[in-house]
Amino acid sequence: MPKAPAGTLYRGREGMWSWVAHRVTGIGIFFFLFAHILDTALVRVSPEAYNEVIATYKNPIVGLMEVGLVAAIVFHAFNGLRIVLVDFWSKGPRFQKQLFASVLVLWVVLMVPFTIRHLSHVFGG
Amino acid sequence: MQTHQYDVVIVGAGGAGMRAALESGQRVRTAVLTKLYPTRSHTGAAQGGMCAALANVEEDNWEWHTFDTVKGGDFLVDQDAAEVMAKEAIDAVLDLEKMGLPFNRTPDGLIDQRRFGGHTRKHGEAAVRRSCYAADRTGHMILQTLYQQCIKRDVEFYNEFYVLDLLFTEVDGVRRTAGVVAYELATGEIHVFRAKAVVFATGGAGKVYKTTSNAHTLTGDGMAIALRSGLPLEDMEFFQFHPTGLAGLGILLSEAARGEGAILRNSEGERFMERYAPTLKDLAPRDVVARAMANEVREGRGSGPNKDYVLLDLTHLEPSHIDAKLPDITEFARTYLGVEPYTEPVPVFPTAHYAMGGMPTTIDAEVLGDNTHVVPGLYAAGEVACVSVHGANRLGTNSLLDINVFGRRAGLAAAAFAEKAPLVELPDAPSADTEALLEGIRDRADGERVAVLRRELQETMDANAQVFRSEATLKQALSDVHALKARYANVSVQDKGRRFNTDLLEAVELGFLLDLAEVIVVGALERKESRGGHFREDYQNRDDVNYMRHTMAYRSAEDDGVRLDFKPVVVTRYQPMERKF
Amino acid sequence: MTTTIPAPRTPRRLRGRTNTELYAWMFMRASGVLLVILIFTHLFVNLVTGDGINALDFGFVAGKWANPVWQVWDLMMLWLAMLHGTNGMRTVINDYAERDQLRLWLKVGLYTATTITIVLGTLVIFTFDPCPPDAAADLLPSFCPVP
Amino acid sequence: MTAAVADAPVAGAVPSFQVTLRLRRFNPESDTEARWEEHTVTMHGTDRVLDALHKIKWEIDGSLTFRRSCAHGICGSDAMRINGRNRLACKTLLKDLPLDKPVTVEPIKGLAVLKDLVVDMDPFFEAYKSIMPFLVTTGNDPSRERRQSPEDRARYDDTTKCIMCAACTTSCPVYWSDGQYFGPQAIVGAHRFIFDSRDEGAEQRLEILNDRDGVWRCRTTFNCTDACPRGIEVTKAIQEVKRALLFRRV
Ligand SMILES: Cc1cc2nc3c(=O)[nH]c(=O)nc-3n(C[C@H](O)[C@H](O)[C@H](O)COP(=O)(O)OP(=O)(O)OC[C@H]3O[C@@H](n4cnc5c(N)ncnc54)[C@H](O)[C@@H]3O)c2cc1C
Ligand code: HEM
Ligand code: SF4
Ligand code: F3S
Ligand code: FES
Repeated sequence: MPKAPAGTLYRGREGMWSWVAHRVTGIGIFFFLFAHILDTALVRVSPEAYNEVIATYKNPIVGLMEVGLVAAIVFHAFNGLRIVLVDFWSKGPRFQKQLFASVLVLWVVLMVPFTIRHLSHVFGG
Repeated sequence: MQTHQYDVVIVGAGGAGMRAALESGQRVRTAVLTKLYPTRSHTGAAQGGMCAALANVEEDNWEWHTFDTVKGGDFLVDQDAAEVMAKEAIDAVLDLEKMGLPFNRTPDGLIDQRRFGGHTRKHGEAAVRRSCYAADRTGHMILQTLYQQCIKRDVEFYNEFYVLDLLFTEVDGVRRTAGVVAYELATGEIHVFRAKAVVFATGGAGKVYKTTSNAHTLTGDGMAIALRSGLPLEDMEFFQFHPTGLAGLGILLSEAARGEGAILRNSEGERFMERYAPTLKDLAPRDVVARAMANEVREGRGSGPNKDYVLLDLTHLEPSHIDAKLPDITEFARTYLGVEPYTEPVPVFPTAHYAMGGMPTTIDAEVLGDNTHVVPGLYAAGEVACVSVHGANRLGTNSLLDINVFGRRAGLAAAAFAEKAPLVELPDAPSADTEALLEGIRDRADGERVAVLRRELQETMDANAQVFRSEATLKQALSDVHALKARYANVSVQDKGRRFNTDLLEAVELGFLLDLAEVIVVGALERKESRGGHFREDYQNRDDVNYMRHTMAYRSAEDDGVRLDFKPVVVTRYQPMERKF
Repeated sequence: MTTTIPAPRTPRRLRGRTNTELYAWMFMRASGVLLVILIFTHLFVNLVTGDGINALDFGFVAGKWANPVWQVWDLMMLWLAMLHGTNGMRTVINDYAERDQLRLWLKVGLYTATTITIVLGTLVIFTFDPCPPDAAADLLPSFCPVP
Repeated sequence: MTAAVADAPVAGAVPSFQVTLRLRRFNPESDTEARWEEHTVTMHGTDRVLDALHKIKWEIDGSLTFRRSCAHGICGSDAMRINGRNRLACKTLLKDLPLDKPVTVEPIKGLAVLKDLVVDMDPFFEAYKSIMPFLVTTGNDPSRERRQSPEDRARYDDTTKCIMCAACTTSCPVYWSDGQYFGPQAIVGAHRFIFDSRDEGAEQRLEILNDRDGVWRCRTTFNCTDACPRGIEVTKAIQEVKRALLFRRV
């Protein structure tokens, strides 16, 4: 059954794109979490097995991916708080765009120092 | 072709149609046929309010309201009908409130009221606050509320069904209503609706003119179908031009703006209405104000690069007051003209607004087939009808009242009729005429474009049959309309399909408009006087001796033209007197 | 006629009166706010303080879990994040999987995976022995008794 | 209307200009799939997208099909996707759009396309009908009006403005996904009654919206609020309904 034929992309604004990003990061984190719990479970197998897997985390490429992961978590977290404000603060809906701007600012403020520090660990260490 | 059978079929789902459906639907099997989804009807565009002598904010009574209606209508009003309307107004408003309509409120929680043109206390002493309103979207709220009640009561709608013909069958020498023929836009299929009673509530015909506050879909279908069925149309030469349309666009800025204190000014900044109507000034009846504005422009005191409009000044009003009371119309000015009403005056000019005339009815909404006899089973209400409560000029807020009072009466009367009357046989080949009409246009390979003819029609009507009319201009209009009718016989459409063929329907609608334009012009030519919305430069005074009478226009069978007859005005309490405001 | 018009969508049916969606919605908010604290601290301790990621190894984890505070901390994180994420994934599935069959199977898969993961994670935290007897001593936290 | 605008004195100041419209067309009687079609027309000053569509229909291709009536943003007939966003064609001034590239016009998303820009509105109206959009009261009607203070009246003022154009519902990503969500308009419709001090049906309406496809599916993407031609704070209304569910009953 054909649906409404696909046209151009809907040009949403802050609200829509923040949701898209929230969803994408949420799903991403969820799959990472599986992996993370499984690898942590290796501590029950043996210290060697665990350390071996953790060693791969210290690989520079994975190190960069970790930055991505943390970026995703931090964005998802702050935007999650924005959603909570939109839900419970009566003026939230009116200020959602400003709130979104704050999310981005906070995200940058946290991510810049973290990235520097983390990459210095990864590459420097 | 499909056939359906109901007790009552209502044509039109604007205020009048749905108000009727609420009454009829509770009593007998009812269907509502509408060419638009109900909430798209033009009742939703009405802004200012609906008046009733509730006396919630100041002393008032229905008798004053009756008087204002009669006087505002320049004594062409049938006074028995006006009295019914003014009396039932109070319950009509209260009924709507009980249905949930969110009227604005006084600090005490009562329905708030405001001033409106021509509504006065003590027979003209001073303006009175009689108009009940919901910000500047009263019509929108009426339409929504009635639609909501229809949902509650499970009224059966046929959306996007265009009624194109009315069916009659002669029983014992009397023409009785048998049903209607409708065209389903989605499929292109023809449906015949057999019914004991039919209510017409198809609204106005503003698209006869170019500059109009009316929707593209207000093409006078109901009136034209009635005319083609041999029924008369009453007082069609009276068309109301609303003073404050956005210049050049026709989009309406409600009279409520002036009710809230806005002032009309000419290019010299003068509040010119003081000269034309010393007492009511900007709140004089619409015909008076529209003429005054047109006159200012004619005498060179218009504003703008072409000096062809005047200004509506709201700048002395508090922005917060404007926001609270007139949010929508100020937004129109911003959106469509880029004018900021807080600080700049808004360019306005009269715009074709309301058809005072229509299908003549009794106060029970029964349609008259001539001066005295009703057509059994046929009813009409709303702008399509002419109970003659508006006479030669409708007062603002009286139309939303009209559709509620007479819509209700039509629903009640139609249901009562259907409860007693038997179903009438359908005529032979009920849809033949409609099919011939449609296929004739659709099958014509090459011909004139609908849009070209329509524009020429609207332009000649604007130029020659608008606020000012004279023998010469009307004759010009008439010959133009005749020429256009001849060319219409050769009109064709590009869309030959069945589904959603709006091209085809626009062609049909143009046919309706042409018929109505002719009736308007012929009526206006014959009426050699000035009264209400009809102003003849060659006969500038009202002539009660010769023209205190309704015009009844029929389509003449011989030459496809218009034949006129006349009907006396019902006068009960008020003798004609000079109108001063 | 060459094409058919798509049929209107199936009429919606109300699915009984439950507050499931309400609670799920509320849980997303509550768990989200808690997770901010839990996860941010977790990330900070694991990735930023000290030598950052380089300090991560068996010993580090064992050292942490010797402290019941961290045990409870990670346990809460595990449960909340998994439930939050699972409920989020359920929403996503509801949105995009339109066929009832597909919806069902995706959810079965999701819930199974979640259950296994949560059970496994919980067991690991509680049955964890920081000083497994047969491990090399240099991999173990310092408080382990030297054999 | 087009011609009227051309003569408009205020338009005198604004020169005419060329506009290319990129239209998404679909004729159920001959097409199996939608296609794009471009037309360039000369327009003037305060012309709107609707005027351009009319010009194409009236002068170039009569088969172009779209709904419209009032032409000033009050009837809700002509919601469509203009340059990727839901707007009313009659309220979107051409001069406010970037005219160096074509203006794309497509049907609103999430409802079946019947022809060109015309979509099947029935599911949309069905959703509205299912939230009991009418005043519910008990007991006998009073003889005069029910009283309501201006403050109580103000509480639901915003949501009374809705013209049911569907711009909101068809801009909602959740609605596109499977069309089972009630959609923002239905919630706006319910809000208008839930917060009306005269109404006694709030409980039932809240119960309906507590459904799996009710308010909880809203992901606060704000497309609805951005799209609403009446400036209704749609998402805010949805949030108020959510909070009413949370705090009044739970
Ligand atoms: C801009 C504007 C502002 C106004 N403001 C006020 C005001 O403040 N106060 C006041 O009292 N009055 C006002 N009026 C006048 C008043 O709104 C109208 O006269 C009144 O609403 C007409 O209602 P109706 O039910 O007769 O017709 P409409 O509401 O126009 O409804 C007509 C119905 O008929 C249907 N229809 C038409 N033709 C066919 C057909 N062939 N087949 C099937 N169905 C058909 C349509 O689908 C529609 O449902 C205003 C009018 C305008 C244009
Ligand atoms: C760090 C703190 C976190 C906060 C504040 C947070 C907040 C939220 C909120 C409020 C929502 C609901 C969004 C909505 O209903 O519109 C949500 C959705 C979601 N979250 Fe989180 N979350 C956090 C961490 C996580 C983690 C760790 C995961 C992964 C396991 C996750 C996965 C998801 C998913 C998949 C969704 C569904 C997205 C959607 O429906 O669009 N979140 N989050
Ligand atoms: S809420 Fe706004 S966008 Fe949605 S239908 Fe109503 S008017 Fe249109
Ligand atoms: S667009 Fe949809 S997700 Fe919510 S905020 Fe509006 S209903
Ligand atoms: S035509 Fe009525 S809203 Fe655009």
